[in-house]
Amino acid sequence: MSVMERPEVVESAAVSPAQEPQKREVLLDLANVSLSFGGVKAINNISFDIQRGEVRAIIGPNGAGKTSMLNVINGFYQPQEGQITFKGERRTQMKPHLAVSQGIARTFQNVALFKGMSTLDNIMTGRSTRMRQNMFWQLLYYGPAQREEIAHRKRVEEIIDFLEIAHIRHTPVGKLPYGLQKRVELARALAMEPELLLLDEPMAGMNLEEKEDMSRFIIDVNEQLGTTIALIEHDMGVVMDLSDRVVVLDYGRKIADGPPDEVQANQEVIDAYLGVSH
Amino acid sequence: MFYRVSGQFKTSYESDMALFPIRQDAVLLGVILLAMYVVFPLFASEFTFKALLVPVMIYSLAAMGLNILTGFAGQLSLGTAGFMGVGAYACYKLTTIFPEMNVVVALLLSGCFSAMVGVAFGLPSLRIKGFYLAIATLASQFFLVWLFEKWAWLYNYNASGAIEVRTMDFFGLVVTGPTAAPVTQYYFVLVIVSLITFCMINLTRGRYGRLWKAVRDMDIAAELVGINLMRAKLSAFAVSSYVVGVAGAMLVFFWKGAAEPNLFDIPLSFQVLFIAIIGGLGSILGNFLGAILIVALPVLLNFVPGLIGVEVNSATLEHVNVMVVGALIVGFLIAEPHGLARLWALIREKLIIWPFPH
Amino acid sequence: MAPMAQGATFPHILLENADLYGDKPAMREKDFGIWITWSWRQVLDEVRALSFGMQHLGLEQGDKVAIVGANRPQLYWAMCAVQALGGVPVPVYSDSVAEELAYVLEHAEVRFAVVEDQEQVDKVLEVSERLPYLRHVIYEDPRGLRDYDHSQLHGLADIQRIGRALMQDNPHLHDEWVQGLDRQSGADVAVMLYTSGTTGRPKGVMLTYDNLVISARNANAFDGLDSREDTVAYLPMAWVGDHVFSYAQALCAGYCVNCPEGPETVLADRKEIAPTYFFAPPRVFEGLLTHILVRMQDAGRMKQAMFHHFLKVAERVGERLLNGQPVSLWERLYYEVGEFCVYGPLKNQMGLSRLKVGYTAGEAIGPEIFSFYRSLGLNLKQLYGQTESSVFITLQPDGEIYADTVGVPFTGVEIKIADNGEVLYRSPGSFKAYFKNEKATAETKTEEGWVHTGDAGMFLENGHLKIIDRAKDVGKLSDGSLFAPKYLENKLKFFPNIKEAVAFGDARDFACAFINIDLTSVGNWAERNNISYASYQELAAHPQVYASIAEHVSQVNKDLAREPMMAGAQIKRFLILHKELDADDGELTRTLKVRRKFIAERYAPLIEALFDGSSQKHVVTEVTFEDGRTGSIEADVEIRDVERFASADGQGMQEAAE
Amino acid sequence: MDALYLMFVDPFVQMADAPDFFLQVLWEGLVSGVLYALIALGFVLIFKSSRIFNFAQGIMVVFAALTLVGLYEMGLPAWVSVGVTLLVMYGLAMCVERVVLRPLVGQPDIILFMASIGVTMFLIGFGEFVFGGENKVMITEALGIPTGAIELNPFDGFVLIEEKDLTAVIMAVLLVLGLLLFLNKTAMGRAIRALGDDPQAALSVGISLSQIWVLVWFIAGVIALATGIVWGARAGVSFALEVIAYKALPVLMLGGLESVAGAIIGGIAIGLLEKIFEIYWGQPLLGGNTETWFAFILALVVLLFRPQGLFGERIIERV
Repeated sequence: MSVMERPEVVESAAVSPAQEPQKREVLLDLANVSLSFGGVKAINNISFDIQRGEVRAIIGPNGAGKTSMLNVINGFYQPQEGQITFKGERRTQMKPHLAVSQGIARTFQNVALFKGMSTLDNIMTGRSTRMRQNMFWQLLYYGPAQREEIAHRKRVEEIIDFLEIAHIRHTPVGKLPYGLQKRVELARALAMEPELLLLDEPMAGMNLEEKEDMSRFIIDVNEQLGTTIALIEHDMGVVMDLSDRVVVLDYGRKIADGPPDEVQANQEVIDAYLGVSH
Repeated sequence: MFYRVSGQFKTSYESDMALFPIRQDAVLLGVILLAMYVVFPLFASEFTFKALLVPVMIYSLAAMGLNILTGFAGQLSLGTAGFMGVGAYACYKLTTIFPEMNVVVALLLSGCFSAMVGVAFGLPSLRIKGFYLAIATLASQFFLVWLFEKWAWLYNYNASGAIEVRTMDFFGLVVTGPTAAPVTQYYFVLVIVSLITFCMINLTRGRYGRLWKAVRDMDIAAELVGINLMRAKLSAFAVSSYVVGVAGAMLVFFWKGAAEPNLFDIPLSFQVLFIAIIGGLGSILGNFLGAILIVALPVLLNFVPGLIGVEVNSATLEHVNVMVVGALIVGFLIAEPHGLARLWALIREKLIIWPFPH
Repeated sequence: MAPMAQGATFPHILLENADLYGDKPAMREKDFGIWITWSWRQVLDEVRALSFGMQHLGLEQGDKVAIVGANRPQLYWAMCAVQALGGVPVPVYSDSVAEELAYVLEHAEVRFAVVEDQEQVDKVLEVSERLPYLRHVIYEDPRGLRDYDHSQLHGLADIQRIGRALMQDNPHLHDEWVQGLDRQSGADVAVMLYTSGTTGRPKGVMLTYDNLVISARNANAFDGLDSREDTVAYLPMAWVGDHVFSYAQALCAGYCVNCPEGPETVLADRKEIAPTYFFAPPRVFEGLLTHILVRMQDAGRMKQAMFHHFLKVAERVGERLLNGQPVSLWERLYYEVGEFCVYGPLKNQMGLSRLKVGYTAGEAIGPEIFSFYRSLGLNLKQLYGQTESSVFITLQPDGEIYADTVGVPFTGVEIKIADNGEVLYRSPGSFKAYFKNEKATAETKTEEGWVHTGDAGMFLENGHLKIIDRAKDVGKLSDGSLFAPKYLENKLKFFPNIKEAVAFGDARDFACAFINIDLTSVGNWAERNNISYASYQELAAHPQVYASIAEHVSQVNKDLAREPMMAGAQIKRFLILHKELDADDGELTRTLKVRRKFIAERYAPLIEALFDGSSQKHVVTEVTFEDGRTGSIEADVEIRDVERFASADGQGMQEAAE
Repeated sequence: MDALYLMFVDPFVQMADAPDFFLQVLWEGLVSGVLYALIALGFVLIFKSSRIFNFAQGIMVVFAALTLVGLYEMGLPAWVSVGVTLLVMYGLAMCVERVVLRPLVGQPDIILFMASIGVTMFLIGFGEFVFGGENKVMITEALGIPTGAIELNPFDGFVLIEEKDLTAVIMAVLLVLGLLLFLNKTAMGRAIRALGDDPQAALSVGISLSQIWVLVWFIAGVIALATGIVWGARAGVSFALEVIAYKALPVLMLGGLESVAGAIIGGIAIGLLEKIFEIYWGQPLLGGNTETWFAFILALVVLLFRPQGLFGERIIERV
């Protein structure tokens, strides 16, 4: 393009957060968290934090306690020991549905969609916590309930557009191929407008093309919506590409924590992975 | 074939989320309503009102209530009749304690009592799941019937132990008791059933419908997307029991005229459950289809022996009826486990894509 | 009927439409699950805001503005906004590769580019060094563009916001804008459309407002189109057809243009809208018909029988009804039964339930396919036109439909046939000139205003024009009879079993043809008849396949014999090619048109064999596989003779097959 | 205070005052409990092998008894009637497998459950259609079941033990022992037991699912016949008996749907407790007839504290 003739007219969009090197706000902090079932320690004295705006990967061999970690973060399991601080507030007893209203949403390792509902309805359930109209208006439907429904439908349609699933809007999710189900699940999580998004193996069981799509969406979510993401993933290539920082678990302990390349070179991490048959 | 969806495009979410996004459905409903409100009252006989139309309406409503709980929220209940009984007894007590109370008000209020009882018996659903819960609902069934029998205050210490509906009027029009005209009662039932159906359709297609279905399909996931399980389940119990209670009150007030406790025993629960299942779980329409089938079947069976020239006594006919219903249930479950509503959905789908086969 | 707008330029007409039609829908776009609708008033508001915004960015009279993207309302608005400022929009094929895009943008000297999304932004930025005039790029969809350098890149909505703010600050702006419009005249260039051109670089066809407005108004009058119509905008915006159907005619008649959600949802979206005015190239109609027949094959016997029975009824009655010919009451009633059971539902499935008039053009459409649609009661017609003529040269008037002609000269169009058979026309729609290409202009448009179409054609007795072939392809057999290869090939291709055909015969003694069978269609047939085959090659060489193709060819000959000018060029010998013609091997263009010359060179031995009378020929052919590797296949290709027929007037071929 | 006394003190005073009567109550409760346990056992077997919550189990009891008596009334000798009834039960098992299970395999639980209710209805209708709807008397004597009574005199009191009840208990114990032997010692039995946990492994033994289903439903039929005989001997044979079928349900809640031991222990516990409650609390305080609901409420309360039932494993929910 040639030389500019006029001064810039439109305020240019803010620079991507990824380009800011300085220290950022800690969104979630886990301190000395332990969790056990019966006598089995699933998580053993683990501490790490998640900073606002980053993509944080949690990796480790099978049975390392990764999913348990997510379950602790969103209140599905109560850790026996340790402190969890979210948005600067220390959390005590907590129910999963409250985690959602505080701004934590997640997807699941094995797709956990509502099989009897359409894609649209599935995503709409993600808006449940934000819907206010009471039973009376719901019975009448027309009026406040309808207005609310439409307002949320608009939000959901934006997400549908964002994740490019418009063509399956009215398909029952049970009939969708696996890759798309994963995407619908992501859509449902996004519908909760979370500040922290937990993704449990978002690319498990996908082919290369689907993985690429999903990676793109995760980056888009992080960059365009500014959502902080914590993800568990087995595909090392994906982890290295996507994440800003990586924490490595093994047998419920934390064995490494840091930028991807650093973690990749860590001897203990290599050992842990080699110890697991591949 | 009849369905020509081409050209029916939506320019707003209001129209996209309308009750009948496809025009032909609305037309069809219009025709049905016309038949119900105009044609039947003009031509139906007293027998038709008493033996077919009113029972179909009332059973449909009861099944609808059950369907909210079982079909939408996934909580299997075997105790429907007990809650119907609560509605009936509540309505009876209300109209005797407050004789001036309008019968419609009493009817709609009595649902509140069954809703409360329903919530109380729904509390275990927070901890108990699946078949265990189904059996637990039987507890309410047996306990409530026992209560209707033993708590004489409920039936105003009648020597017979039964409740009898006195003659009541609605702004001068006699609507209950032996002197009420069947067509009046029919209209009453029809209007109330229409209203409640409208409300239930609204409820199930909106936020509550989604809450319930989410709990039904996967309750853990529902909790993790922020749904308060207690609220979702108990609301299902409350709404379901309310509707069931009103159906129970109508059963006594606009149809039977009197009731003994054992009317609300387990066979009625099963009758309603059959209707819901044969009609189709998770469907509002299905309740009506199921009720038509279950109510019409014995009436039709009555005619069969006459048609083929065989004399059969009424007891045998009764036995055959039970047998046929049993066989029908199994047959239906095999042919279309998702009920008549699904069958209609499939037919409708076929009509929409006609002439293509799929 | 409401009065029509009278303005001379599109912005004028828009201004009038906003008054005339106000809140009636002007545009719809399927987005976020519903058809978002803009009324004429809203469109005016959007266009005006965009116009001010672009003016603020520095758009001046005479500036060329590239429009790149799929059919989005915003891009149509951009065209109008540019025109309102005296600029010239240059729609560009959005699927063109960067190199082609660069050429057009460079040649057109565009100063602005209004593009759809990130993909197009990337393409434009990639070639921006070659575009010295380009100042600003405006995008519609901001997705993925957040981190781009925004010094010369702007969101369309942002530009509109600036425009609206300016309008608010300056109440006189609107009046100034209208005054600006009044300074323009119908003779100004409205748009520049680049024709793809089979040879050489694309040429920029300059069409004036008069060209477009008069043509559009005539066309609307011709078919009685008014503000109640709906059309679907799904063909490339850079193509003159879309420009006329979705822009010029829509503005002039005040009807609503509907933009589908995306290319993959066109079918579903068309079904929802059910357009009343619809254009599609023949291949779309062919595809639809095949789709219908394939889907019906899975139906039960009863249903199939009913379906085909009623199609037969339609064949007998439908077209006569449509043409207003006498039909007995019984037949009429029976046709209504068919309408209920079959035709109505079929039209519903195709999204053509509300069709008032449909057009097809560009290539010849198979007569069976054409009459199939017409027999269902769809008023499908053919037209003949090109970019240089603002589309319309000839059209078929209602009631005068012949499958093999393209209709009578359009309102205000004069046509003459040159000695070599080429069709020339002179019309209010004929273009002003090619941009920066006087040589080409002079070659195409004579001093008197006659434009060379490059097509050979003839007028039939009924006054309808029949197009035979590209003028330059038409040749003569050695006995002097006319040989029009494409005409023969099209006739062959109307058979579903034949996918591609290449005819040879110029300066030869007789005509011959290469045939490519349609693997889907013939494969289906083979499956039903338990004929197993491992490859295209094997299936192509199967004697039964040969037999059925030979039947097709002789059927074509029979048809040809009935046509006085064509009877001499019946096909004497043919062969089924041992491989499918492939764009990867250079045998087809990327738009899947046959590259005759290349094929003639590549398969020279086969052509020789066709003409020297041998019955078999061994060949080795190089092929390129999908992954880019090359290899070769060899085969013994059988050559067959076909029966030929005496022409209708008793002359021509006497000798039977050898 | 009176109420509190009546509820919390008086019943125990009564028990201590008349220990012989208490023993009698216990015995009655035990006999019912054993029968509940038998029916529950039929449920458990079927649930383990085919994941069907077989509502028809109770009706099979009545159907078997009705068939037996009906056949006898038609003139067949008693023991021949038993044999034929067994054949009928086998036929029933085959029909259920062919007509219900096979077409519905893989459907959601609730559908199978509904199907079993359908079977229940059908059996009621069919039984009444063939053998008539009126009450019948069990052919106790013809089968050689003793009808006398044994008097015991513990605590200087008086306890009456009817011999047919004793027979019932003995028969039940023998039946359970035989069943346990079958389940634990034979390949078929082990396959059935394994079916619940690991269908693939069970099938690898070489027994087809259909065979297992037929067998299990037949065993359930045999149990039903035995139950029908002894219960019929006590209460007569009619479809009013189906009430006892419902009694097996709280037993299942307590004992767990898949636990054989749970069914036995739960059945006896419920038999005992509901009898005691009825005699010492129900009749004096609540107007009696509390047996219709007591078991359910008891099971409900227990489940509220232990959702997995008395014999279930603690469930850890995973996502």
